[in-house]
Amino acid sequence: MSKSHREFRGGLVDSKTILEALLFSADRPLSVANLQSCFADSARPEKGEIRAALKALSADYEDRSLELTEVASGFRFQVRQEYSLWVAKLLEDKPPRYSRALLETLAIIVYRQPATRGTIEEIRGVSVSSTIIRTLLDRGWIKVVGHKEVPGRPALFATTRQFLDDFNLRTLDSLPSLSEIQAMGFESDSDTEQALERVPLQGLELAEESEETNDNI
Amino acid sequence: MSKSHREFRGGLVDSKTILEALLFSADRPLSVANLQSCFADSARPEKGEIRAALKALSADYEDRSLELTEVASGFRFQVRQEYSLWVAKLLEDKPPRYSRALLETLAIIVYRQPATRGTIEEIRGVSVSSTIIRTLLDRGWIKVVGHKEVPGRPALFATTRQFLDDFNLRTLDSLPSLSEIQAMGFESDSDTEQALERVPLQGLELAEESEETNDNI
Amino acid sequence: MDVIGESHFPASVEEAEKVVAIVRGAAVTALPSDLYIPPDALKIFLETFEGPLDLLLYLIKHQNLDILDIPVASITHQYVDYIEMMQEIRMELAAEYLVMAAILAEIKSRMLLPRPRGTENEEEDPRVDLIRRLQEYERFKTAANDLDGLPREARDTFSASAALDDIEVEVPKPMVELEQLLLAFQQVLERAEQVAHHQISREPLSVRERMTMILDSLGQGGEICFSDLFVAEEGRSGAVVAFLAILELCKEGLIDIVQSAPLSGLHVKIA
Repeated sequence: MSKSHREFRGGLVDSKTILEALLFSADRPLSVANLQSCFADSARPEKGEIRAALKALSADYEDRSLELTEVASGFRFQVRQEYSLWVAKLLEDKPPRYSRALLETLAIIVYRQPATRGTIEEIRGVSVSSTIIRTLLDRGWIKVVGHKEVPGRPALFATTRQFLDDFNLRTLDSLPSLSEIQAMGFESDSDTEQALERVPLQGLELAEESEETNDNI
Repeated sequence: MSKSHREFRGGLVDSKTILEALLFSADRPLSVANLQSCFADSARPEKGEIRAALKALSADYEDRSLELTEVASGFRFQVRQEYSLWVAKLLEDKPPRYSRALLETLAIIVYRQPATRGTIEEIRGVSVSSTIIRTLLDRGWIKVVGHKEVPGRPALFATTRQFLDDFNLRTLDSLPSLSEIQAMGFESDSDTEQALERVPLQGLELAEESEETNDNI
Repeated sequence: MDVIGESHFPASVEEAEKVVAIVRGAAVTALPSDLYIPPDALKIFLETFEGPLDLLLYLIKHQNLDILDIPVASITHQYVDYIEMMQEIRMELAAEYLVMAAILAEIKSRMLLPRPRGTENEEEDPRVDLIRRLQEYERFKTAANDLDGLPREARDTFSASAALDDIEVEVPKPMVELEQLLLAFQQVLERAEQVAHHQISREPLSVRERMTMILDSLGQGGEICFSDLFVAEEGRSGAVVAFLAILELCKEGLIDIVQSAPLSGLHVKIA
């Protein structure tokens, strides 16, 4: 490592700042192995060294608007959630808001993977629209991992690493586990009720309006 | 500005950190006016305040691998020259791959040119992202050859000579016709499909690492 | 019956809490014992549901029923009422809703039948399967909400990057094999055929290519002499291709063919 210690102005080129430069130059998360491979053979730090440097780097950003996070495919710097309000104003395309149908389909694939269309249809009780599957494939959140050996050889869908990355997850295990089967009682069903607010219905409760505006910014 | 002072962990959301968040999330340099426009009307800092905050921000990065620079169209963070050795390795690493959505979009433009976004969307059944069109334009494979005289005057896309060159074609006519393609009966083999489907939208193909352990940092 | 405009809706949260619903402009402050939905509102009502399971869950929850003890008769009545109303207002009725109505009716009829003695343990309560499905669906409904609540990249968090201008690197551009492109297109075609509301016509590519060339040259000059669009060296087939391309462009409204005076030369220009 000593070879790579060079000075600039007040600063020092060391493994920590090299990792910083790498993480900010990449347009994807970088794994420890990715980071190692950017060093010359003769000066390649051990995994442990990389991890220690990442830890120190992470601490440097404690008070800043950025944070070093680890997702499925590696490490990346990202803007903290607290700042999304301002950053959203920069965006040309507003982030898409996904329909309940799409989110339910995704949830079934997440928790039941590998899942066929049949599985999804059985649970949701309605046929799956091709557009939803297409959007999920396009988004890179799901992929075909094989075909079920039954008539028609339906595709088996599973989630991708991209899905984990986009949802800021390291592994599928870090997802909240599927809720226990509950005796279904009285909890309010805010989604449906919000949608129904505008419907002039006799006998339909109006959802209590929360002052929270929707999070689609 | 007082409205936007909120705390997170040890940090404080103030104009300096907001500017930091904006500069790091933008993919282009931002002018003082750009930066101002990201604040709500009621909390918009004066130009002078923005400049002062930028100066403070710049000082914060004195010892880091990044520097705040001003170019013609505004301010941006860039990786210091001293780190080019390592960053170059990173970028040489792996040629990126295109998403399936991109390939399908290109294929439709090839066979249906001149084609509008509407044509592509109708055939694919999902909306076309601006990123895909921009990537194809940047790559020099498609160009705008005119505008359709319907409301909105949508751009008409067609393939370029560069496209023919890159695909080793003399003319478009040397591509198989639609009916030939349909008769080809490519094995919808899951390997290819998978390869196409798991490609991150605009990112690089992720390195497949087997023995990555995931220590929390 | 008028569909009530938004302006009739309560202006404030406090007001909203008192008012249960608005029907025909009048605020209803007490909850009717049954759930009756005026036909005008039915369409909007149903569009907010993801299918029969979702609707059934809503009906059950709305009446604060214990799902484990569904009063099949009343739920069936209510459900079937909606189906009938949908038919009356000629709403496109999804098959799934009808299937659910049939399931409910079957359960109801089985519950009405007297059970022979001694078989009670062997024969399941006919509601069990439906309850299982509803519970399973509800879990995923919750999971979908939870997923949407996770901080999402490019919505709640944004990846941070810095420019690399001073660093000179040849970033390799992604390569695409022709076969990949053809495969992608074949899959598009397969899907398009399944959906089948658009016909992808089978014109030879040479015509499409020529269309692009013509638009290209018009883009520079604005107007071109009709005869210049034909190249003698290409022979008869070339002329046919050029002619078809011109006709196709005309048909798609992309170019105009104009003649400034009788018997004068034809000109082609961008429409």
